[in-house]
Amino acid sequence: MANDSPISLTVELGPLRLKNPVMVASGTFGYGQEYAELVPPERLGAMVVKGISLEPRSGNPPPRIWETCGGMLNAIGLQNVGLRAFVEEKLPWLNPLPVPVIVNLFGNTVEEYGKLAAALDGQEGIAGLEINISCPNVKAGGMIFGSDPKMVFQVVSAVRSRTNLPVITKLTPNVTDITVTARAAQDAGTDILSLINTVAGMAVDAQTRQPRLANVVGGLSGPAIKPIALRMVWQVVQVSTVPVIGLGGIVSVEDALEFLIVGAKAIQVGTANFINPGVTLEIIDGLEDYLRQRNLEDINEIIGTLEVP
Amino acid sequence: MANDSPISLTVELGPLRLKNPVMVASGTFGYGQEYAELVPPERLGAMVVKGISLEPRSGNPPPRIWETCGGMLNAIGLQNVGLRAFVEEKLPWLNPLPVPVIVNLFGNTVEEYGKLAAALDGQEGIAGLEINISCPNVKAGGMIFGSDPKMVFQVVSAVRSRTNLPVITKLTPNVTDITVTARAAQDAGTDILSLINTVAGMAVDAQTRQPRLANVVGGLSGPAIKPIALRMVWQVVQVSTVPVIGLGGIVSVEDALEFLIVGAKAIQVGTANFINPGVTLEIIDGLEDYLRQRNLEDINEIIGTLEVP
Amino acid sequence: MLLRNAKILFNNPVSLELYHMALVCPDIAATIQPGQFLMVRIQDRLDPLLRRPFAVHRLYPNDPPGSFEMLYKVVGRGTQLLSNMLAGDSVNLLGPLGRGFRLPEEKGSVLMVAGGIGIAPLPYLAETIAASGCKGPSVLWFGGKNSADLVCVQHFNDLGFTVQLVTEDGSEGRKGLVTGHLEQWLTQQNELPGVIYSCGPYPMQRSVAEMAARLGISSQLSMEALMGCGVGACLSCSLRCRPPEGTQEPHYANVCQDGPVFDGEEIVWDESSS
Amino acid sequence: MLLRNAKILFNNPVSLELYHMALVCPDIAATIQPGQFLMVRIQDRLDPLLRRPFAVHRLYPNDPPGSFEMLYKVVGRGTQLLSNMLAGDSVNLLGPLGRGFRLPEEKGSVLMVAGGIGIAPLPYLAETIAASGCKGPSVLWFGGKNSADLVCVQHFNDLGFTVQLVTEDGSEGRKGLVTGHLEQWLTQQNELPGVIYSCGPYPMQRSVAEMAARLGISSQLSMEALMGCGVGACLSCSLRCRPPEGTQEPHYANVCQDGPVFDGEEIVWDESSS
Ligand SMILES: Cc1cc2nc3c(=O)[nH]c(=O)nc-3n(C[C@H](O)[C@H](O)[C@H](O)COP(=O)(O)OP(=O)(O)OC[C@H]3O[C@@H](n4cnc5c(N)ncnc54)[C@H](O)[C@@H]3O)c2cc1C
Ligand SMILES: Cc1cc2nc3c(=O)[nH]c(=O)nc-3n(C[C@H](O)[C@H](O)[C@H](O)COP(=O)(O)OP(=O)(O)OC[C@H]3O[C@@H](n4cnc5c(N)ncnc54)[C@H](O)[C@@H]3O)c2cc1C
Ligand SMILES: Cc1cc2nc3c(=O)[nH]c(=O)nc-3n(C[C@H](O)[C@H](O)[C@H](O)COP(=O)(O)O)c2cc1C
Ligand SMILES: Cc1cc2nc3c(=O)[nH]c(=O)nc-3n(C[C@H](O)[C@H](O)[C@H](O)COP(=O)(O)O)c2cc1C
Ligand code: FES
Ligand code: FES
Repeated sequence: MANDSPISLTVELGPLRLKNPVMVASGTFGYGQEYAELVPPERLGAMVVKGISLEPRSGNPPPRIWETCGGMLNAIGLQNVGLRAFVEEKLPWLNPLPVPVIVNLFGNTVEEYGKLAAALDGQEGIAGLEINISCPNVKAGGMIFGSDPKMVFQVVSAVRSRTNLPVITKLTPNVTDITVTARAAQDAGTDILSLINTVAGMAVDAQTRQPRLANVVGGLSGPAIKPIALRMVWQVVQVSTVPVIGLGGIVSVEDALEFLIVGAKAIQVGTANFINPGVTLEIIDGLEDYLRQRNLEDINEIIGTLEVP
Repeated sequence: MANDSPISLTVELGPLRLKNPVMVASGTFGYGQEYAELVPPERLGAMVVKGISLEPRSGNPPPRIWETCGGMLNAIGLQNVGLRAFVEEKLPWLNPLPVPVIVNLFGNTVEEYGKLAAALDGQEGIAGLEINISCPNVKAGGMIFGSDPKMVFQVVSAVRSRTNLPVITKLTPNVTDITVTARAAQDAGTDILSLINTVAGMAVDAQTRQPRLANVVGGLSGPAIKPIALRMVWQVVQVSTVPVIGLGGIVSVEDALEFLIVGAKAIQVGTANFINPGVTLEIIDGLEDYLRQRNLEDINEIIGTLEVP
Repeated sequence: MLLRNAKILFNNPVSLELYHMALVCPDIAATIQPGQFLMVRIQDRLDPLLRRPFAVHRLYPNDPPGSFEMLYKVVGRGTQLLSNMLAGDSVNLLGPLGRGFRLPEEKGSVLMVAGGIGIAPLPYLAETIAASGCKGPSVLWFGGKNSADLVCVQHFNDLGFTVQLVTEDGSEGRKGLVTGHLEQWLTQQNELPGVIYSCGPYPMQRSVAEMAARLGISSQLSMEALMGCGVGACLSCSLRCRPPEGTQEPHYANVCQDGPVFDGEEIVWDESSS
Repeated sequence: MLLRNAKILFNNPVSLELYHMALVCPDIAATIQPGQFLMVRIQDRLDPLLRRPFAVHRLYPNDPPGSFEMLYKVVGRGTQLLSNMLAGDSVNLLGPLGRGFRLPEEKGSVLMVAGGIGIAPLPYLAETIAASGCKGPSVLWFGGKNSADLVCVQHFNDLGFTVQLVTEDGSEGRKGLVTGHLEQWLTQQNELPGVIYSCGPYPMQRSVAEMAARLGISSQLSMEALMGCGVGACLSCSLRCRPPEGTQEPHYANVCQDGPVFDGEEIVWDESSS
């Protein structure tokens, strides 16, 4: 546990200042209430809540998840209560919490992203918006927004122009060159980049010859994807002029440190919350211990210090 | 073990006929000699040998591998004995084996691919060529051939026009849409597609703050990537007119079946050879058992039978 | 909701595939209700990655204090690993989770239906009902593939239950599916039970719910789903339920949070048997 | 090369981090040479994924027949898991692998140098040399961080070795690094040893090789590398060696196949201490 040492875990991500770099990832922590008995929200650097859309969405039929070696596939289908219920039912609980709340959002069209941003801009208790661009663009025949730099630019511009809140763009790993979409988001005015979202994957039941997910394809998360995530964060950090949040497969303080060392200013923990709900607290304490053991006082002395031979 | 049942595991991949669909993947089985005491080469459907280039290559400095959760990163740097030593020293041992030997090849330029194909075309004891397009194109500033459909087309065309051997094109997963590169290879006349090669990844030692691999970035293989590989094979099978070989993370007969069920005509086993050198034999026997339990006689009754709801 | 390491008191095979595991965890034992469940982390490892959901089978408040028992069936990697654990080892528990069974309101008669490992949560429920002073006649209909599935019957006898056994292969009790015999039996009763509690495979649950609806009996079904978190955070454990008035879209409840116990009438049954 | 399940006879801590594990595997025991190694699959699981390389520490042809011992240090996940295994459990072995030590040609004197867990392969080598009838004086220089590292010294004494101990903290024997004291000692000897066998951390191996070269003694060093396959198939265990005559490119040998034992002169030493 933190003792009264002079150690500072504070990080600044452009307009966003966090008391520590440990956030929880969208879709893996509900609206914070679900884990509140075990993880006091105020301990966290920030909390990203489940992605919301303009209208409520019922999501995909089950089965929606499948466990794989070191990972899990999910195809929740973006089930969410929708903007109105979020503002009326969830925000009043979130608002008074002494933790920055980031709202993850997604739309079926560029316009929907813009509308969501505008609607949330006025709300109290929101510290920032995270744009989930790993969603099918209904106008472009279901193609994923996040894989086309032009669409990324449009979506981020639409959000940027409708809000004064800090804007985080969350990149999908399912692209040839993630620095291209990172640049597009940057050019459109994102304040921060976060990566990675899940990697598209699939599993089959060899006995029944049916897909394990009703949706056939789902998103792979968990420790299996950590090497992929870390590589992409490192690539983006090298070309990006805005701060980067790293995530994908983090389950321990060592994992978190790897992302910080390659240059992420903060990290998010997703799937690991399911396995070990106390993991974020352990990481926060572990970062302090790491600094203390090295006689360092500030987490920023670690960030971006990878020694490439 | 196989008994004298009427079960047939024979598969036809265009011009390539294999007595069973279980191959070993390039770079994970040496030249077959290394495992010959444990795995009689003649039991295998086919053997893909370590990738060769025109000139010998000394590879990357160590460390070259790192274990991750459910996977391993490698950055061997394409170390190989080169065309001449391969033909003079390795082929004489491989030639008499009663197993189809596939030579995996790669170049630094399109011309090098063509030259290699031409040089191998005349050799005895080669059942086919597998083009590794996951290599940096020195002329295009080190960009990976396999991520650009135009370069894929050029490389495959160069090989195709210089050989009468069956040509397999091995696709990289590090692309936005693998069906695009699959189509490019097909348009250039590949007989067969194989996928996936490794997924680019990275790991860091949080204690020393150095990358785990001297090359910083490496290729992720092993069970961690299986869901990604299976999804890509399924995507390619749906649009491809040529047979597909599936690989990536296969460690068991269930894994192999998943690939066959989504439509791969054959599979390759890579990293699993290191963990369990007997794995290919277990998979071959396991496929027979699977058919026998279902009163089926031919592995082709399983291939491509995924029941999508 | 608590997160606790709990020591294994014993982990004994009951039949080829079934194990009793007793654990000590006083503060979970003090609060968990019949039908609620725990998410168990099998070991301190990342493969298998996810926790596994299990019910409390029996509670032993005093023997030793704060101990309870799970009954589990070895079906895959996780339960295989669980079965290898030894007395003295620990597992990590997250719980109590979900909404359990509601106790019968009137002191009427109680019917329980179990299919296979679906027996797991029922002894604790039966004991709780007995302890609550319910005096009505109680019946358990218990079906299995064969006689090896039909465990802890004596315990229900001791609690005053009439136990009706059914096996698919006829190796014990009546032969066939439990739901077939149950329906026949129900139609022969003068007085219908006040409530049906049921736990078992999806097709059985469906039959029970439809039978209960036809006969106008209320049913409480403990349902299963693949679970990521167990606490309502990940939305993976969906069960299709009746949508709120006025909406058309399919409505998915979270088994982990809105259940695992559902009223039969809430559920929209699926053609597939997943 | 064999692939075998081998039963654990015992798995005992020697010090805080060091364990002796005895295994029975007659056909591997019958063929493995000093300095060769085994790739051990820790358990039937995918995490950790890769096998781990270990040397044979001692061979017990008769007690029981075909048994041998490994000495290992707990440094990470794999060895941690290994240390949890119990007598009666099995591990899966791939081996014998690699090229071991060449026995001394003349019956001259033998010098062995060990750093920390580098002691592991030397008792089996020492016994084999002794059994081959070598009568020359034998010396072991053994360095560790502290006295807890200096295990199985008595055994070398019994084989007639003069044992010189060095610890970094001075808790036993001389204080400092083994290579410093060794060099001083060597320069004081009237007769130099015929061969140096050495196993230990990279910087120590480097010092030993350079020292041997300066003094004109041949050295055989057992080297370590991260390994994928252990059999020469994956090319991950590279060690930079002197290129064949006439070539310029860096030349990498496979530690698993061309080693693990290398002549000191073959190796091109790296500035880093990886
Ligand atoms: C609320 C609840 C209570 C349960 N109580 C018990 C109990 O008391 N005793 C008991 O034996 N079983 C119980 N189950 C079922 C038990 O959770 C599964 O049998 C177990 O998770 C299988 O794990 P595995 O690794 O052995 O199987 P695998 O098939 O290898 O597991 C693969 C994945 O599927 C999931 N899974 C597989 N079968 C089921 C299932 N039937 N229900 C939910 N998830 C499943 C696993 O959790 C895992 O994520 C309960 C399930 C739920 C939802
Ligand atoms: C030929 C050879 C013989 C060896 N003999 C012995 C022995 O008899 N006793 C003993 O205690 N150790 C020996 N080692 C070292 C031993 O293999 C490592 O300590 C062990 O692999 C560490 O595994 P881990 O999972 O505990 O460590 P981790 O650090 O968690 O392992 C991570 C990865 O690094 C590899 N690794 C870590 N340290 C080493 C190392 N020093 N050498 C090679 N790979 C390493 C692991 O195999 C694994 O792939 C030998 C190494 C080699 C190459
Ligand atoms: C069940 C589940 C639901 C998710 N929902 C969302 C979401 O609504 N919006 C979003 O941007 N990402 C979502 N994600 C992705 C995660 O936020 C995260 O990017 C990903 O899981 C990788 O991190 P991890 O490996 O730590 O889980 C979801 C992930 C999971 C596992
Ligand atoms: C050590 C190693 C070396 C490899 N070398 C080659 C190679 O030379 N050519 C090639 O096409 N693929 C090479 N691969 C990729 C494999 O053939 C295979 O595509 C990949 O490992 C995924 O399969 P797996 O998960 O079963 O290992 C190599 C993989 C590994 C692990
Ligand atoms: S298991 Fe996560 S919401 Fe139910
Ligand atoms: S470990 Fe594979 S070649 Fe040496």
